[in-house]
Amino acid sequence: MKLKYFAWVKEILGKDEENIDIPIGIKTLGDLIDWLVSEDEAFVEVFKNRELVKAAIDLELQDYSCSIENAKEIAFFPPVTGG
Amino acid sequence: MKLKYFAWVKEILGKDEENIDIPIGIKTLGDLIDWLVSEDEAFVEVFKNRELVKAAIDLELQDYSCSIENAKEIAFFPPVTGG
Amino acid sequence: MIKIQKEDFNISNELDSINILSDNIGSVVSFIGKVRPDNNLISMTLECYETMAVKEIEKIINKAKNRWDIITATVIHRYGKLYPGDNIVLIITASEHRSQSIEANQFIIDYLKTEVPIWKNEEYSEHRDWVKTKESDLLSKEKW
Amino acid sequence: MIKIQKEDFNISNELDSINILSDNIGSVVSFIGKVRPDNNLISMTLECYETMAVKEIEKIINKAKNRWDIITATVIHRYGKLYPGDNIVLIITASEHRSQSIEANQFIIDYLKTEVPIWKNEEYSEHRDWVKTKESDLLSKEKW
Repeated sequence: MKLKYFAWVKEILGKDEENIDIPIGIKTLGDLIDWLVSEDEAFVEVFKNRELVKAAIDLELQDYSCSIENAKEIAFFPPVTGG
Repeated sequence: MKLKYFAWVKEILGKDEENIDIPIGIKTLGDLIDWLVSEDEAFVEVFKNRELVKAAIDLELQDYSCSIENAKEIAFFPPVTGG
Repeated sequence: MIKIQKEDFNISNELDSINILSDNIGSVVSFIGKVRPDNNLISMTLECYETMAVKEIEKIINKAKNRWDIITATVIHRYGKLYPGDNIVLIITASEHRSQSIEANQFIIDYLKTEVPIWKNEEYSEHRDWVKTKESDLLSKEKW
Repeated sequence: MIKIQKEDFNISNELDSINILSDNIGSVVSFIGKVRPDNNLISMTLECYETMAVKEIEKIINKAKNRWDIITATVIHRYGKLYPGDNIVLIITASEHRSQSIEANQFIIDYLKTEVPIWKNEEYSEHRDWVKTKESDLLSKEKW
């Protein structure tokens, strides 16, 4: 599965994307975040206030309760500020 | 005094402007119109429904009760339809 | 900037002129009105009382400037014989924040349609006619 | 038509492309958002999740088309490093009657500001910062 990071999420992690293998038992975005946080200190910093991090599964914004089954690309980013 | 005519007012009169000498006693736009109508059949046609003819004195839209004293240029035209 | 002209306008040129006026412009709103071919319209001839039209447009722009925080406004209105697809009018408003230039632009077109001495004569295959004032245009003005 | 690009846009070219799409266009409304030099801003770098941004803009345009009678809409959003005075975004809407393109244009910019994955990073002499979502932008969207 490909993970993509944008704006300050990318800056904190020091990378803009990576391919990861997700362990069995990770069902939702929330599960994925819990696992990322447990694996890597940098994710603790990114997700210290989860309200401020949006997630998209295959280009669609989703709640943290959303299933990641069959997801190809998951992106994490702050609220948008374009326009 | 210069009179100017636009749109169908101009078409009915067959002219777009003329210089006229106004007789003594003509004080307001209404007086002027009454006099024009009495002088020329074409003005009867133009002013048969006075609601439909707007008048400007020196580039300012005015009511028919407005004085024409010191006026240099008076224009008659239909309601505007630009834009 | 106000122009009453026969020629077409070039919006890029007008925007360039506006951009050099101020460093603080954050929003530029443009409205272009064009001739539509409704009812097989052949052409539309616009007649204009030019000196008064310029004065009326100035008044409208000043009203808009009193009411909204706009940095500048441009109005270009064409006259003469135009054909379907041709540009009739261009209104550009610029401001720091977008709400100001958006509202001012609408205000100017709504007022222009009911206050500025310009008349349209429409030519069809069987007849030609002076356009009548639209009730909807009078109502659009009333909302301000 | 949707473009996410580094280069500047040319509004005249975009209007030309729109004008050939339909003979019935009577109103063309354009909005340009530009970088302002507030607080001595040096530059603004825009980052974009391009594939998702295009999809979100498509959704917004489709919503606008369902709601207003617009003939076409163009959205061009730039990314990369921009300086005060530079163009950021261009939105053009075209319709037969002006109210439709005016409202649709405002709808698109209001939604774009809160739904499309683009982020601004502002550079000042002493620091740089990611722009925070403005409450006013969230409210602007709520009105629709």
